Amino acid sequence: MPMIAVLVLLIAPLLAGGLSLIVHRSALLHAINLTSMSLLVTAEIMITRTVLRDGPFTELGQLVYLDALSAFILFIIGAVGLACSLYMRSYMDDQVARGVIAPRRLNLFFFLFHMFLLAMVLATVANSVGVQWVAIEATTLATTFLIAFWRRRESLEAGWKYLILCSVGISLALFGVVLTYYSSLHVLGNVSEALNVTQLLPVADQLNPHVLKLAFIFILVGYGTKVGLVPMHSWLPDAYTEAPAPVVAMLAGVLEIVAVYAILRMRMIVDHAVSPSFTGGLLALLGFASFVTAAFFLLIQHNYKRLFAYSSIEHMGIAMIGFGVGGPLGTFGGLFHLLNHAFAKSMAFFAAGNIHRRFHSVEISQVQGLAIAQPWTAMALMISGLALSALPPFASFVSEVQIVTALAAQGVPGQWLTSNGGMVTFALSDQFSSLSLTGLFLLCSVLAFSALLYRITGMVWGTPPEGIVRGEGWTLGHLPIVVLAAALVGFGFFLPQPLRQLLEHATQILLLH
Amino acid sequence: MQISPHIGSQLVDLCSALLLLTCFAIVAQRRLSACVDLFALQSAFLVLTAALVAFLTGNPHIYIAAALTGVIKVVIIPRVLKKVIERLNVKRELVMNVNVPAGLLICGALVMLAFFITQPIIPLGFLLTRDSLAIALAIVLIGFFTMIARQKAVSQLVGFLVMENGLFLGATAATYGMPLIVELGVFFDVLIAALIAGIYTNRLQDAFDNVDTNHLTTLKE
Amino acid sequence: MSVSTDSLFMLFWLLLASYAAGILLPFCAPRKPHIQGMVGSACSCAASLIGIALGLSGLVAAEPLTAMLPAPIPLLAFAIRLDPLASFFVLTISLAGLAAAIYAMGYLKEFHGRVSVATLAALTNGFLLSMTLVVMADNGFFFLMTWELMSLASYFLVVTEHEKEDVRHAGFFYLVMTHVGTAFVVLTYLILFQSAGSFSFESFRHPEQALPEGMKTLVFLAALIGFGTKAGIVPLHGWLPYAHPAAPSHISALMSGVMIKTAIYGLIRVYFDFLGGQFPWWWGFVILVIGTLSAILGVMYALMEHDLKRLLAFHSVENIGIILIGIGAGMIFQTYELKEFAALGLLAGLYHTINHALFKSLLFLGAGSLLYATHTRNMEEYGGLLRRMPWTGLFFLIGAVSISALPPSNGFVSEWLLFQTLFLSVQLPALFLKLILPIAAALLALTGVLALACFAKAFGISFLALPRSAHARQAEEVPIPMRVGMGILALLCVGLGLAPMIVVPLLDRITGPLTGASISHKILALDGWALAPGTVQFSSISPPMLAAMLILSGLLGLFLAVLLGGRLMTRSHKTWGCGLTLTPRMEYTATGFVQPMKRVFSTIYQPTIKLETEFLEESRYFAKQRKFEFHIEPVFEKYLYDPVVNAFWGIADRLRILQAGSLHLYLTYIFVTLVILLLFAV
Amino acid sequence: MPPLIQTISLLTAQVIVLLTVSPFLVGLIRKVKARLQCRRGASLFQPYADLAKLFRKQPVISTASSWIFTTTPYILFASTLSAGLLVPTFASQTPLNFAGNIIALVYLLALGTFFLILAGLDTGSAFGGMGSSREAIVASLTEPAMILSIFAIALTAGSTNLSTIVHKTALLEGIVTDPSPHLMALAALFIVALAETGRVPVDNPATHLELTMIHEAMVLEYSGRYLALVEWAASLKLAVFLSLIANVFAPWGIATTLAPASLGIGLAVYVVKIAGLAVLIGVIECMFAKLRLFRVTDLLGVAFILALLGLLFFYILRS
Repeated sequence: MPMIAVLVLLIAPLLAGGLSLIVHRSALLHAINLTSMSLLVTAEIMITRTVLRDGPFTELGQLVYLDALSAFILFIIGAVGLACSLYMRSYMDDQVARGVIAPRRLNLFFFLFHMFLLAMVLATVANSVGVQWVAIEATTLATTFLIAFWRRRESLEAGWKYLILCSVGISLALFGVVLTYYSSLHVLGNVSEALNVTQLLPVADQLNPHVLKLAFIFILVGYGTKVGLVPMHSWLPDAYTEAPAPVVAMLAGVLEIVAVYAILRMRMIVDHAVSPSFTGGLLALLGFASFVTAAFFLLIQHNYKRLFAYSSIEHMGIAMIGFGVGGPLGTFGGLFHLLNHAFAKSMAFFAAGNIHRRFHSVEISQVQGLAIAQPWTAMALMISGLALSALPPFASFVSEVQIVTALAAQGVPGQWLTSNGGMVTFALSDQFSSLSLTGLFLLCSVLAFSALLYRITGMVWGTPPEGIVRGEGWTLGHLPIVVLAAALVGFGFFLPQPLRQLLEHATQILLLH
Repeated sequence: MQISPHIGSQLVDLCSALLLLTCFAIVAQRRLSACVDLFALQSAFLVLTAALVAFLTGNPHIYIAAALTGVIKVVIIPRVLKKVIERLNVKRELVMNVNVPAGLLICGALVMLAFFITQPIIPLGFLLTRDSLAIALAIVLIGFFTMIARQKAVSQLVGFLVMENGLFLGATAATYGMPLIVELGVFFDVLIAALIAGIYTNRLQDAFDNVDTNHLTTLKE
Repeated sequence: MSVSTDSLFMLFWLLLASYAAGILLPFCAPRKPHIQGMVGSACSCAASLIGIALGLSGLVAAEPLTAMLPAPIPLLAFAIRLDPLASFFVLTISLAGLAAAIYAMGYLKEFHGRVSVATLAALTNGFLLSMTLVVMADNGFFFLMTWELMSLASYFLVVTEHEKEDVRHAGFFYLVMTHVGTAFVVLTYLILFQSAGSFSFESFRHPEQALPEGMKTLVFLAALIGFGTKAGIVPLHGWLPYAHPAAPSHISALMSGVMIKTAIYGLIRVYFDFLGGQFPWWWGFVILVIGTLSAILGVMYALMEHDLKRLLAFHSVENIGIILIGIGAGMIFQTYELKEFAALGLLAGLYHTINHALFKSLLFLGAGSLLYATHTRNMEEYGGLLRRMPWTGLFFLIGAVSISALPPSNGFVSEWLLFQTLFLSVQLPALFLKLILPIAAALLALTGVLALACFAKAFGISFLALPRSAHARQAEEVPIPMRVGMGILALLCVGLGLAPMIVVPLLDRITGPLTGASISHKILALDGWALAPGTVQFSSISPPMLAAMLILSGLLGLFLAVLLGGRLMTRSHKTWGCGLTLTPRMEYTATGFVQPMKRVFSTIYQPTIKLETEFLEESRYFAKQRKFEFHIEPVFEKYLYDPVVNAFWGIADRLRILQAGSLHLYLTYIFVTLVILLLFAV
Repeated sequence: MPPLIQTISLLTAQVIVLLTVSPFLVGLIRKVKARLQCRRGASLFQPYADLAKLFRKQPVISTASSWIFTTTPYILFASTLSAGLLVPTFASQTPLNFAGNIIALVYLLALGTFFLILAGLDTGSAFGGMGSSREAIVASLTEPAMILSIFAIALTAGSTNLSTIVHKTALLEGIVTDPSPHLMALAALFIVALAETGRVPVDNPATHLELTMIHEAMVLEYSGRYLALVEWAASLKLAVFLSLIANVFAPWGIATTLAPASLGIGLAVYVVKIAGLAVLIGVIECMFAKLRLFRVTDLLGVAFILALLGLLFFYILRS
């Protein structure tokens, strides 16, 4: 049974990609897209049930490894992916109708989209760290053209930067993988499974800590580039601004999270050999860097897509702080925050897409009176804005409070500066320093909140400028928005049992069982 | 025939050293086509190293890896790059972000850094490949540095590929090759990446009518 | 008298249910604005009535009602606890809620066709619900959740008329300020969490390891800033005069009347409940000083306002100050173990809390009625409305008398208690405090009289003499529901003024546990007919008696008039206008009325006056027209808010350079990061 | 005599005394001023005649005004009279002692002021508004000084209930221990009294020059019985303040028991005392010119400082 599910996971996108190249009617393309997505989701649900029932398992002869964590990531991929596909229906047709993209290029678009999806699924289910690396690199290659899809100068520039920076980052990650292998050889011998998580985890405590430290740094910097952690984030705002809305929704909603997942997987191994405070410290460091930087950059945004891009950086930072601080609370909060961010952010970009279609501008100053011009979109924008500024009743409020509480209670795990060179040591886990970090956290969240809502309220309220059509009919593209909103509100008050179990098991896994 | 491990390791070290040397050459070289040639040469040395390791350890899949490297990095990619260079008719790197002597100095520093970092973990390595891990890291860093130092898109690509070489050296020399499936994946990715980059340079040329990446600064705060 | 927990629990569920209905039903109702409005208001009426019952029974209940829903998410627990303190605030909220809801039935007509009435009604219910839950919450996380919901709901209500630029600005200003406040509240709870290891209020009361002194101080300051921002203490009051006027009037009434009180609740909860009333003397002193400042500055800025709703908003600042004076004095006494006096101070503060809730809501509703009738908020365009809107006028007058603390109103009683508290400073050991408290009393007196002047202006200019504009001339009395809404509050104002003997014992049930001294039997002299804090010898007052005296001597006056004058006949004639017929332009304007104040207190106002005269061509002796402009310096905006904002903007602006667009730069970032991490972190 | 009857009779007595004495004080002050200005001046009992005449005249109501205008005189009268009932006059133990302490008295007077201000605005004439506005500022400036001086007195007597203060001091408790704070408070309260009752140097009851008048401007539109009530209330206020000062600072001779004899003596002494104070006021009115409105602040500032000093002295002397 799980076997089939896994096969479906891998084959559905592959098949869909292949088909998208040959069929030529957009309706058909969408049909294929939706079918494969829904197949994916069903498979995902089956897998979740299996995982929750009888724990982690491997399939296809050690090639695939699935546990609660990967199931959780798959859940996000499935949910956001499905939402995107629903949204694309109206969006892409509109693009074609307005002649922004030639009809025949739809094939390419959908092909790349499915490849992108496939690569992400693979990266999530892969047992071997190496294969995971290959998959993640593949996501870069698949998306670089999607980002530059509107062959404008800016989009080309954005695509190029994305390609170069991410490839470089990923290569560094590869070196990390090599080092991991290097360390595992001595324990497992020169076997082809020596990179498999299933093989590594049991023996992880025998691996050489020093090599693993090096490996983790390379992996962190490498995949961190993909996540968009400061200071490896520079490609992100450009790419998010230039790419078509559904693509950005996927990038922001899913790709980042897959990359985070890759880092967490590596961390699980490293933590066995090295004290968790090492990895935790690094994660928290980059997390704070991202959070602070993004908070300030949010203040000066005049382009709503860039605004959301920076808010992505911010929230990845917050999640990283959660993981860095660790402990049941921090980790749970981090995972939960990933989910909430995925939903809120994809919603935000759907809204952005609609706005752009109506106002033909990404300048915030050009957009006003959304509540009158596009009530549904206005609602979506407002809700996502509130969720992204972590206000109740939205789930992100809960996760953020969990994270900040963990931070205040435990502080950042200390001594990540004790190096072989005998560097300065300071532990950031006593009451006052953890409080000061909490203060920093709160300050940044207030800044981000003000910046984000200043822009969003500016767009939503008021009266629309002359020559803007008023009113907005209901389309299929609005369905995902409503569903996501409902989910965000719902999760703010109670988590459905399976989801909660999934989260708790994933937390357990990350906490070294 | 049989070579004593000691000599074997000497040989491997020698090859790795040659790789490193070519790196310096690339950093010093201003003419793009020459850079590409040097890259091809470096890849050739890489093939040599891989073959040597394969021969000494006698596990076959390194041969495959070596062969692939030969095909992709010695033949295909340099070809593509040459084509691109001809089409864009950019002969020389007129301006660099870092001038050559300074660049060389920095690279020296990077090599030292690489040795400093890897020194505590070298003893773990196999007898054959004492220092190649350090060298591999050095090459990766130098490649990275080249990408920063050069302005033309093509030379940045070369830098990227040099990084890849370093990685491959690390993979083969230090660990006697990654699991095959991974190797294949990596090669596939590198190939695609190079091709995509090639296409991009063309498009950039069309859009900006030059490939000086310093002009790519419209997107900023 | 005690109430069974079950009945309380049932009431609580009923409350939730009816608010939930109020949130949902308006959308289900047919698409007719007035029906939607009616449905929503009806639900909130019902809910408020239940809330009143709940509050009253909670006050007299033997032991507090506690309920705990299963925690759905780690750390988050829906726990409620209805102790006397909470019940008191539930009662306050529900009273104001009831009036506002009834009022809304008429007032919502103002919005038909302009905004979605259903949303408005639903939000109102949500707002009331969240406020009720805030004071009931028994878990820090849950508290924060409801607290933020409250802010959010009120924000959306404030921007109801978002087409207007100033409304948008007001809304955003409010949103940010309240969020800053929340951040500090979060900090407060996190510090408590550190030593308690849980968010439950019970663990805050009895933490695992005791809170270090430094941490206590931090808690004090964080709570002060956090809740103070919501309460609108000087200098964090900036948002009130913008947000409260912007909202629909019945919402302004709720915000100004009760929402800012939730902050008072928070302060008392943290200081007296969590920290167990153990604090150094300077805490109380700080609160006292802030309270006095807020009171004085609040009323002074109010004097200069001619926008009726802004004026009322500034008076909220004043009254919050007065409440804080009581609490601060209480804290000082608590420090020196003078528990009974502490209880008295706290009691006075709480008494004033509910009084202010009543008369401020009443006044805002009155302002709403004026707005409804004249469609302007500018006092200078009112005038003569007492004849056109007799009921509104009467209710507004009662409100004005109460807020000016004139006998026999409720405001008088609470301020009187406050004065007594301050006079009891004789008993304090420290000379410094012995002197500070009386000075606070003097300033409190000044505040009182300025408030009197301010409301003499507000009422006199708006309701008396001739109409000053066409708006005022066409004004008509407002519909019945609005009058009823105001009437209820007016009655309550009078009632709470005349019946302290009922109120005080109830309040004592709150202050007793908090301060450890029950004082109602001491305060109530002459079987309840008089209040005598300290002793009857020291000071006593009997509001009912005073009322009786006033009425009797009034009658005596009437009797004398009849006795000495015979038939009471009058002749009516136009006011003598020095030979001209009297026109509104001859009347004293609000600006003119406060001109002396402006001159006397010019050091505070820093007024800038601009007078442009345009002369006739023929002669420089005859002015064609004159343009008179006068502004008072917005000190706090200029020297506090703007600099902070600009500082952050500046930093952000300088950071632009990081994202300069050059690929090489970006590569360098990664490179450097890698190298540094390799060097240091390994 | 059963206590209730006793109480009521005492009350009525006090009401009658206050009502009858107060116009006399006004007459007295006028007489003194006239004499000092070398005029013969009107008879001491002129104010009674004025009141009687005014009551008989039919009042004219402005068409612009509302019910506020017509009810204010009654409210004013009521509030002032009630305030009077809290102050001991000839007997140290007023039956309504419990009903309100000195703060209640202050706020009762404030009630009257409030409605008077409204009435001033009600007619719509500029004079009324001007008077109201000035009354407001003067009132707001007197209040702090008043409260502080009251507090200083309360400290020395250990009570804020007037009757208690007077009774104690009359039995020579407290007063002798520390005269200096008492003196300060007395000075402060006296200045406050001048301001509150609208006498020179703060206001001039005799003038009808619009630039200078405060109280007179507010009541400018009143006539007939309304004016009568307002005037009577004004003189009542004067009486209240004078008896306050007289009895609090010099309670000697006041009836501390309810024996008819002592009551008689008390009454006589009381009349003498307040008459003396009235003369003093008359003298002051002749010696000083009215201050400009914006100079009044200085005067009341002085009062405030005096009261504060009184407080300080008290604590320093006690500790």
